[in-house]
Amino acid sequence: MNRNSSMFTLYTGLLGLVTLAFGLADILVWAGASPGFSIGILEIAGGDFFRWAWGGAILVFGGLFMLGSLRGRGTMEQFGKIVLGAAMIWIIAGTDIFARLCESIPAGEEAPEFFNSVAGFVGGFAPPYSPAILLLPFTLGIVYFLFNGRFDEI
Amino acid sequence: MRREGFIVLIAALMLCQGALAHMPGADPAPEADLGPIVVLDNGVPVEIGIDDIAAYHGGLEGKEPDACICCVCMYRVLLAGISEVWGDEIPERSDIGVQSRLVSDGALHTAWYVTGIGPGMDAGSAGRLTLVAPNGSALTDYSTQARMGIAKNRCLGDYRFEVTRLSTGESATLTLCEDLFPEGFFELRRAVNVDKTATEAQSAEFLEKWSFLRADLLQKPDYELFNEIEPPEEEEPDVLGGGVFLALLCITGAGIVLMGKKRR
Amino acid sequence: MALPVQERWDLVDIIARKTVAAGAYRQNLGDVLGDLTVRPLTGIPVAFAVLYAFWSIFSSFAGALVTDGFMVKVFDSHWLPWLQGAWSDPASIHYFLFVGDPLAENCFEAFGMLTSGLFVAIGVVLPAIIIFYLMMTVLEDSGYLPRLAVLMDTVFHRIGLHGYAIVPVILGLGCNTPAVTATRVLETRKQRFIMMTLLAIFIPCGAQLGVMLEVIPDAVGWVMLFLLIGFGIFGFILDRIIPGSNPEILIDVPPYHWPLWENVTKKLMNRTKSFLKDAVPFVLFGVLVVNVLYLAGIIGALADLFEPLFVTWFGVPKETVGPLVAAFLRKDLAVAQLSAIAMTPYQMITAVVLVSIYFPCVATFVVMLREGWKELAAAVAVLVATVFIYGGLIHAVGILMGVA
Amino acid sequence: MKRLSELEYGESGVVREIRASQHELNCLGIRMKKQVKMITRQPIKGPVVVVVDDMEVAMGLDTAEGVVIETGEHEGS
Amino acid sequence: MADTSRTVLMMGNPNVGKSALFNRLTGGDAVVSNYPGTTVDYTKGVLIENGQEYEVIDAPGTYSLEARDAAEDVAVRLISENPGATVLVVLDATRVERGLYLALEVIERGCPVIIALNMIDAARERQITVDTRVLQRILGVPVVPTSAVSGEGARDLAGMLRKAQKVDIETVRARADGQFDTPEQSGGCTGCGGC
Repeated sequence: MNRNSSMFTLYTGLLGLVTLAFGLADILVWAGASPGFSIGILEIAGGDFFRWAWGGAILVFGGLFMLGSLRGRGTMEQFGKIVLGAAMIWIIAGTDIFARLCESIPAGEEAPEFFNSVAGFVGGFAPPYSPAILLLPFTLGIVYFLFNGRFDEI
Repeated sequence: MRREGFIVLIAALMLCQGALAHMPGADPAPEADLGPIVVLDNGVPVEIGIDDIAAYHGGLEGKEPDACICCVCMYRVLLAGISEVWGDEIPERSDIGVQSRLVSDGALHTAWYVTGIGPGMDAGSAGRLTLVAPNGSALTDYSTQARMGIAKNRCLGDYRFEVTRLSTGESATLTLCEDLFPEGFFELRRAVNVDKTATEAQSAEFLEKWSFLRADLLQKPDYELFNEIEPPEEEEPDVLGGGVFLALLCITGAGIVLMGKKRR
Repeated sequence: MALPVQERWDLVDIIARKTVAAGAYRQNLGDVLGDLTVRPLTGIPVAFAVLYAFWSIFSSFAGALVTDGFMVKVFDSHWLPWLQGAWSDPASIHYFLFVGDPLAENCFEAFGMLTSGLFVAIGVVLPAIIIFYLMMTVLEDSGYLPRLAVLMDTVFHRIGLHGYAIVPVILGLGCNTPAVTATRVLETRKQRFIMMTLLAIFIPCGAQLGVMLEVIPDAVGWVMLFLLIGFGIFGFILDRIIPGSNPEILIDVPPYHWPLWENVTKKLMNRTKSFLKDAVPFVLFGVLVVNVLYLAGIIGALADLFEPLFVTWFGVPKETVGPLVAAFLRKDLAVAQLSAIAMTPYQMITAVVLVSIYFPCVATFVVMLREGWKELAAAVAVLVATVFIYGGLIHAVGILMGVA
Repeated sequence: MKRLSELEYGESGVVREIRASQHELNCLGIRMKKQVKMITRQPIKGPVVVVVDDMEVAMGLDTAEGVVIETGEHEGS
Repeated sequence: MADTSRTVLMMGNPNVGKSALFNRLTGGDAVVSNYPGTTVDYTKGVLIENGQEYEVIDAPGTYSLEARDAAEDVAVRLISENPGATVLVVLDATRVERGLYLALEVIERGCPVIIALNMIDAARERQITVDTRVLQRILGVPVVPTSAVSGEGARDLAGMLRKAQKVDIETVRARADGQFDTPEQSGGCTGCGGC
């Protein structure tokens, strides 16, 4: 149990740090530190205030919540903070995926038909992805704990 | 060169502008989202936008800044030609060679301004501009009269350009697509600008078609302007990448739902 | 036969003691999250995240998917050409009223009752309303709204309201008519009056939001910012000048629970239905009336009359008078009309803010009348003053920033 | 003895006196001898949120100042 | 409103699920939310039970009959305007005390009263048990546990509507103090949950 707990702490700590870093990167790119970049399947486009400055700030808070959970003892409250931090990631990633979904269903303004081809639709979900979407698989650990009620053991 | 340019300038100012220049009564040019032409002037990058060209051309004509069809056309030629020949590199001014069968003032001024040949510019770092007669031979007489003679019978074939990288000899030929020009454009042009036999209705019609053409030149993508430039490949959607993502999403989603159900 | 209050409570205590047994209650995750989302340090970021999600989903769904993806195509490349071809006699009055401009290439600029009117109502506003009410329903059924109310109370208490005013405000972002009725959750007449007036003036309805998102997506942020600032400033002023008390918030904060699917869909259906019933006739009718006014030359006369005010005081072109008259019938449509007028971005922002703070739509008027005609008259007076002052203020800000 | 508004986060106590808007507070479960626990105080004179009988109640700061609490490990009613 | 005896007025604290219960009873579509004060106007619906037609009115939530805001005012006005109506007081099983206060006030007004102990499932989840039988005995009115969310008890409630009782508050007090008035209770079963 003890080992489990320290593993989980390490995991949330790392996740929190990465989230925080990604959030800061979003804001910095928006602020003009870089014209936007894309490494592998990661892309930070910058430009749009709403998506990158506001959305980035939410990621920053998500990271801070997770890091904040490392301090203190109250187990439920700690786990609540972790869940809240993960929820911030879910919100950003969820809206990003939803936006892709909404954009890839219609065929586009030029095309005469209404619906996109299947290939076009599936292709709409191709990489690169925003940082929040990339963080998504790493929050699965939290989901696992959420469903198993294991937070008592932390 | 500079002296010659100067003479041409004065000639242009003095002579009738019928065949060559401005379009009186035309609307202001529509907004265009064109990137600047970037060239190196002795190693220093210079950005040239369509507004700079318009100001220069207008200035040489002693008028308001004016982006006429010929300016816009040459601007697009240089923009497209440079990217064809140099790719992502930024050309040195002196390395740019331009051949043009379009001999109007607008085209001439634009090419001057970009290659650095024009009056008031550093001849040391200038590129090379060759005007070409309809028969294919290089024009030797750049005087306005000589050019006007050619310009009288302007036709589609005159919109033929070649941009050359002088240091390597690489070059790209660009010709304008036929369907850009409204029907009867050249006949109208001749009637209105050269022969001056046009009725008022014809003038109005020409003005409208002229504005239309300029808007197209300003706004259409390269591949719709030039025969030589292929439209960009319809970007093949990355079905594999998207598919992997969707599959992962569905599997995880289903897993989470199942886990939630089981727990209940 | 009535007991004194205290005795009644004593009786309650006795009965409760005999009937209710509470086992050891274990706090669950929902409770912890409930606490965390109401604490300022964690709650405010969460509120921002919720707002982000709200707006992002709203614009993805209503903007990208339904309106741009399908409705624009349906209306511009199928409905409009068909109507223009099928309707006889392009020079006639009925053509002008119903189809509008025979040369128009899209439904936004045709301004006929069956072109712009129908497009705005069905193509733009309806999807915006549906997605708005869906999210709003999920938000309220989960129990987040009271927590937002607590977080907002700090601000709202300064402008003579209390946090619970967030309910009519959020409802008002959908449609002002149910929001006016919802002001009944506020306690004193002063609070209700302030809320109603601010609602009518500074809260753009879902219809308007949808159209703004469609025609001036870049300026929406600025418009909202100006409205928000105006909401604060004028709320503060109204709180100072209106007599009456401003009781504090005192509410239950219910625990979170999952929204029930059937409840959400049912509520969504109801709200959408009542919106269709109230709004669509107004949009269609509004276009008709505006077209008739144009034909009768009344709009031209009004434009001449108000030109000095609009041009010098608000700094917007005189063509905006027409849309402002139309705004009385339907604000969303007015925004669509404004988009067709050539002006600078700042003028556009000013004009759209003016439309928003200008008269509420007729439907809102009717509901406000139901809440009391004296309040309505006072609200109109406040409104006229506000339009004048705030419009000038925005112009002044623009001059100071060098953009007007 | 403390005012309700002066409780620390997570601190609990027993209601001893309600000075203002007694009826409204009673209706929301804040009554004499009830155990209350502070959840949060909003900054800049914002409202406070307390738990009574496992139910959260939010109230304005002035209201909370009118409630007198006896802290320490006392049993509620 | 010609025959007020067939009118059922639903009263209760805010956010105890009155509207949801109303929908269960009448198949109507009152608006329901998880925050107090959703219903600010009343909604009417019709319930037919055993051939008897009831007009059901869903009043805005109120903590007491001394109105605090305009919505509560609507509720208080409703009870004054329908003097003969059966009042269905909806209690939240997790917060019985608060609801009881309102219930007592309504009883004191001399209305025929029936009590729905709503959100009983939430109470179970929170391990709160309410002894319905004792509550019924003390108050002398039918008490029906319901859950508007799952629909539990809604039919029972409809069947019990005709058994609503007028009670004297003094007898309630007496019974609460321990003096159960047995003969009256055991004789005619007024619909206690025990039968």
